[in-house]
Amino acid sequence: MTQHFPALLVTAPLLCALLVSIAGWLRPRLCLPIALVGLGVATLAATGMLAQVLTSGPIGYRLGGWDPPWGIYYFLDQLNAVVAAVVAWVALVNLAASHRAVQADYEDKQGPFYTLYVLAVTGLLGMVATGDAFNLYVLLEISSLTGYALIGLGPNRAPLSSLNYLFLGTIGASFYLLGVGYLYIVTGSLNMADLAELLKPLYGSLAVTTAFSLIVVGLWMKMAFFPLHAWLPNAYSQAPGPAASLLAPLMTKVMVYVMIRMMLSVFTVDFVGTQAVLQQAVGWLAVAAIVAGALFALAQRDLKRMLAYIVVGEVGYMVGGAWLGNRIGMTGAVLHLINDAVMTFCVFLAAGCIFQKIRGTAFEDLQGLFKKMPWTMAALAVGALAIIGVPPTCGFFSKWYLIRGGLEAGHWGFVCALLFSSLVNVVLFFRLFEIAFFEPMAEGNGHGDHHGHAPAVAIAEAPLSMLLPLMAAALGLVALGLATGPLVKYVITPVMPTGLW
Amino acid sequence: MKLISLALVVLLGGLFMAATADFPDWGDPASPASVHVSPRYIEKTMEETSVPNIVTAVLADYRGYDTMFETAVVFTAGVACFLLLRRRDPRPGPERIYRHQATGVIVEMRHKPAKEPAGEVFARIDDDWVPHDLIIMNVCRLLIPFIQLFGLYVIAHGHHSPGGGFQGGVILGASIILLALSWDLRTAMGRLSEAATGLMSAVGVFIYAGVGAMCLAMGSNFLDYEALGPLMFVDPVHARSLGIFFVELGVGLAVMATMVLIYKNLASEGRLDQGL
Amino acid sequence: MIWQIDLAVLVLVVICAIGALAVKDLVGASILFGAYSFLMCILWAVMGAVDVAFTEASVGAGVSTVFFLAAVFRTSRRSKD
Amino acid sequence: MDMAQYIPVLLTKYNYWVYITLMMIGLWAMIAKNNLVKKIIGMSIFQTAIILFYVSIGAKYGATIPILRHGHNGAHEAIRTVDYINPLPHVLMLTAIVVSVATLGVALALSIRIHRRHRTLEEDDILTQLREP
Amino acid sequence: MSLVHSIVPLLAVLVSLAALPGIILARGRPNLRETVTFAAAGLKLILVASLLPYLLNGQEVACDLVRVLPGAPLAFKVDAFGLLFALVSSSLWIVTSAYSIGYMRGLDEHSQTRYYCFFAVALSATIGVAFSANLFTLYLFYEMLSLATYPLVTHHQDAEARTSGRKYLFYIMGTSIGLALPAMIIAYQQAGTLAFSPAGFLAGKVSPLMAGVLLFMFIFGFAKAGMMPVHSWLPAAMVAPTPVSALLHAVAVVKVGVFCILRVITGVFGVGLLKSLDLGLAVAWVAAFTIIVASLIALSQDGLKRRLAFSTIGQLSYIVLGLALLSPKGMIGGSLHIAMHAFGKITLFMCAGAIFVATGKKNISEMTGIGKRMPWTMAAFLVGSLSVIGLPPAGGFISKWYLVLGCLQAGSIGLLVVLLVSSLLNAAYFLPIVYRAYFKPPSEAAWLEGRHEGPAAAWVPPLITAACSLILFFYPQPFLRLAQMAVAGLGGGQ
Repeated sequence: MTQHFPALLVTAPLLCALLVSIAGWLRPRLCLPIALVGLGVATLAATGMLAQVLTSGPIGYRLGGWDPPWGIYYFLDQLNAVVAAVVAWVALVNLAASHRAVQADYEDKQGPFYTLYVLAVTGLLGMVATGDAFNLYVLLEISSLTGYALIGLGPNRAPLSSLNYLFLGTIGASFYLLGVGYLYIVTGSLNMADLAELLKPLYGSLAVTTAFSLIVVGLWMKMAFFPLHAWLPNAYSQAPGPAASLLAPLMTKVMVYVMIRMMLSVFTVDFVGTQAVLQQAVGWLAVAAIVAGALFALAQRDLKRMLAYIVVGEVGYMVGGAWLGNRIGMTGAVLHLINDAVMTFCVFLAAGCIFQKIRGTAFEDLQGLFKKMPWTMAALAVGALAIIGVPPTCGFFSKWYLIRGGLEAGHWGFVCALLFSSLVNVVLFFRLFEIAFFEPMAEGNGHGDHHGHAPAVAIAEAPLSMLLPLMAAALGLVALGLATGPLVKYVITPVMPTGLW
Repeated sequence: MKLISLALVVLLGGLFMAATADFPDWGDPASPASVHVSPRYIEKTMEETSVPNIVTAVLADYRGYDTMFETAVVFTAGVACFLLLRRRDPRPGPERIYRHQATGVIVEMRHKPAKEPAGEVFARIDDDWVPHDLIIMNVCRLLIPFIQLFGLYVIAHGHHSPGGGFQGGVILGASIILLALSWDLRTAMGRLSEAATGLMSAVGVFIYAGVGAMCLAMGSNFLDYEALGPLMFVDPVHARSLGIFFVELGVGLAVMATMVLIYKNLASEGRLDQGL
Repeated sequence: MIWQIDLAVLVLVVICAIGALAVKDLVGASILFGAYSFLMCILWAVMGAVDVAFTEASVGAGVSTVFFLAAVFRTSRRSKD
Repeated sequence: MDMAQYIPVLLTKYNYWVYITLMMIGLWAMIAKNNLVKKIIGMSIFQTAIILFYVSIGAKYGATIPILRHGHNGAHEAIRTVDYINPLPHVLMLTAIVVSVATLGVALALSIRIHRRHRTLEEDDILTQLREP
Repeated sequence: MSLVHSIVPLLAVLVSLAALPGIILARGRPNLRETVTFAAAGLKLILVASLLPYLLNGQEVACDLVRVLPGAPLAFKVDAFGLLFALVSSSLWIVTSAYSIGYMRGLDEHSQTRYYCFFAVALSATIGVAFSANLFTLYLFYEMLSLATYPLVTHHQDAEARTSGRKYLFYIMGTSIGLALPAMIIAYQQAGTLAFSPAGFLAGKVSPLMAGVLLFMFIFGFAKAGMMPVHSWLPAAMVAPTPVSALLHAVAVVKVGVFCILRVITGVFGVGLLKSLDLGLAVAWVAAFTIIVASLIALSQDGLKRRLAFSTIGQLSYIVLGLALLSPKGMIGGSLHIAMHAFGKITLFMCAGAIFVATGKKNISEMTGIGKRMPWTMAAFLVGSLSVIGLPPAGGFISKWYLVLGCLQAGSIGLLVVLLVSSLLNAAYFLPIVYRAYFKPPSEAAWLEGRHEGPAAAWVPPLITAACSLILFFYPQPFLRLAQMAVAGLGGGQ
């Protein structure tokens, strides 16, 4: 069975999504268990594959039994395997936490909700695993469509945000498709490895450069890279909790993964290296993304919106790191891709818990939360530390590599932007914590109640089914941080191409 | 805004056009696209899958995995429309309007009747009801079976002629939509209930993925139809042909049901009681 | 392949596209979009992509147009631009 | 069908240019139009133009549709690649058409949801409504 | 110097973290909770002290944990400097815990469980800093300490606490992320490692300009050391409950800052490198400037805790000055002053707290004649101030003596003058308090009737630390020995 892990990774959730849909019509109570089974199998497969890849090298899988350039081929090296594992785990843990929120808001639509949820994960996992440029497009559309629907389900202006996301997302996906079309015209192939070989003699051609730009710009739209980020803050802050904590951490990260995959495995660093002007421009765009993300986040008075803008900034980190053009920067980008998935997940899940309890995430709603929801806030604090980049949480280490990459490349703007964004993140989160820590005492006397214990505010913690996953995510941040050494050594270094110094 | 976007778009278009300079000439048989991967499909399809329609063979076999997700995309859209639009709260305003069939007198009921008036005497009609055109109603009623038959033909004959699961499925779905258009939504719903469309769209994709999983269970790679040969007592090449047929059936089912599902939800704003 | 037909259809396609976007009545726009899809379908048939043409005829010109009409029917027919 | 030699060299790429024009029309509508349904029409035009572009990749002068001529007795004539149009772009574009109709469905569903709330589909009106709750 | 691998340093760091669940679980029963705190504190001191024999035998204790970054694993290494600092902080934790009980219960403070929790975390971080084997581990615990002390500083949760908390974080986190972190990464980029070595891991790997820039980035980056101009968080942080001020702002936090600078000077750059570039002198003059200015400001403060805070800023710069002299005697004096000042200053802070608990007075001008009401407390205060001024028979004399010797050894008369002048200033801002307490007739006698020291837990601990200060004058051996060994170790590395 182990040789079929790549197929299981994607098809198990697909099959279970269909079963969830059927169960939604017949036995709605079975939806969540089936979805859990589906993602559980996918997680097992992803983890097993990671182990396999680490012990015996990359694995390939011929779907339909056809050989690579003709059939669709899955190729999993360390990079895919680890991203797939992260995606699967985050999706699974988030699903486990979603029960209460879905029941509260969409009880009569559990079936379709979980169906789309699992389908979204299917698409994401497929994009990570696939080695075929067109197959990637189809999977991209699956996860995008589910994303539009899940986001559009939210209240208030969510449908409009979602429709805007749909427009931009469609433009992005179409650009990607067009780019693949350009590549197909000049090479005649769709398989990534095959493309890499066929493109080598064509590096000077304008068509290839255009194809590359189209693909990259298309992906930027999907990952909300500044200045194409406008859809993200509205969409992610309006989405229902479980959807936000699925899409915000994973969607952008998987798009970054695809970009890195394109840069490393299809166009190769030799080609990217020739695009010096583009490289410079992207470097500064990344700086702008980081700074703009930080400044916009500062202007927000709502936790979810603030987090959404932080995501915009984080995308700048990864794109910038990947385009620095050196090994350390790329390592940082990949590492941050993994770390950011988990830390964004942690903070969005915490925001979901808060929303679940107090039905709002505006700053003024958060007063006294440290008393009311100590564990949730503790997890949020850990997530915040990771985003700020305080050791031993994982955010520090990826930032470490990114800054080193910036130094190595002599890109001082990038280094300064990273530090600036860290500082702004300190302000952002401690402003928030200050509100959550201080407000309720303002009306009372300075020394609080004169009994030492017996808290003034009743503790109203999020339900255990949300709290446990949240704790797992928070602990994961520290564990991931401490695992940086092996992660870089065994997972990231082997996939760095030799052309990258 | 408009001017800026116009300038942007013109600029972009110029860039794209410039890039076409490096393309092979339009229709050039020696272009890379025509000589690298595709020759194998043209030359080997017949002997490997015994399907003369190369597009069908590539669609459902060589790149069958894509097509599975393509079906899943349709399914996703159906579920998405349902999730976004479907609502069960009753429509505000006049509850229900009935028409006395014999006299044409229209009755408005303020409260939901405990029992639906008998269909023969009273027929329920839409708020904005206009008398249906007899010719249209009856011509469509006559046409629909033929449309459906054609749809089935398109699915079944996809191996040999243009067509296949998608086209056939859409045609089948369109026949139901035509019914809804020419009669009314409730009639169409009577033929194909909501739960039926929902289940059929899932089952359709499930057939596709299930065939793939079956191959997996037989110890072969996912969607490698050759593995099904022993089950159906045919040689591998025919197994491929039959496998393609099965998945096309699944696609047809899923697409038909999904198209109807999307239409129903769009046309009735998710209430499924009355619509276009 | 007859290039004169090809060219004529191409021009018509562009006209339909512009028309669909310019008409203020959304039902008209939907119908023009249907025409656009149908011309597209002809174009593909001319190019020999019969399967694609078939799909576009049923999906693009058929179902899509109905979807547009249904949505317009359920929302508003007038458009400011 | 031996037309290739009669076609002026100038025209070898005009198809591509028309496709790109169509694409840009769609893209412009998506960016600049105010009505949401118009934007969606623009999106469909954009997607269709890309599909057109792809399909034309497969075009081959002097070739016929990609359905093999075959006899029922199993005796095939020799199959030559140049005789048949490249089927792969067709396959890909079947997928893309389906994707575009799926996207269309979701987009229309979203716009109905928006209309349900704001009673209008003009983006500027909706934004005004959102600004003054 | 031979290395011994042992898990003890890790345990010493973790023991107070391990106490957290106990403290939280026992939150409903204060006595049990405080017992847990005491047990952890005692265990910690025992664990730290158990490392002393190794050091005295000339061995160093190492404990590698995780290889997180190549050349910069999460690792502990206990050398003489580290042990010196760890001993000071862990022994003072016990005293402060006792004092906390008196103070917090005496004032009926809210959220005591949270208070003890973060106290424990802060102590873990302090020991972690002391035992760090490389700059990365040091930075990790440094940040951990910053974060753990924030809830302590803002314990009162009122508007004033909020303003101070903001200031505290702004300075501490701002400088550590904005200056220390990039400096660390640049250093790593240059050297490929972050492990402290007696000769300095940057030695021979950086250009003079780079070295200078990095040095100042580090010195101002570790803002906990309170070097001007990044000092103003310290007086602001005095809004915290007094035990916090006592332990953290006289001992743990500020000393961690100074200790970081010590590591930067000795382990990152190395004495040799700094000497060859004359950078030591530059740092020394920054420190000297801070000493004088801080002492002058202290003179003008009326709030007792604020005066103590500015005094701390000055005294910290003594330590930096001693280290920056780069002469063996000066460095001994500097590191010894870590211990001596800790015992002296904690006494003073605890006295201030005891006065507040017993009388509710915060300002010096209100304390006229208080010596009659609280003779023991004020006696302890006297000893503490003697130690901080550097007069016999208190421990502070010893360290100042070495500092003076160090100045002479380095041949820097200017700095010597600074030292002496500032000592005079120290006397000028401390002794009037004592004078006012004992010898000035109280203006309003009402609240001074009879002797009433307040809860024993509030005034006994300062007496103990005051006694320690006295003892350290006569028997400075453990600390002096460690300081000498540490400096000798550096000499060996040169």
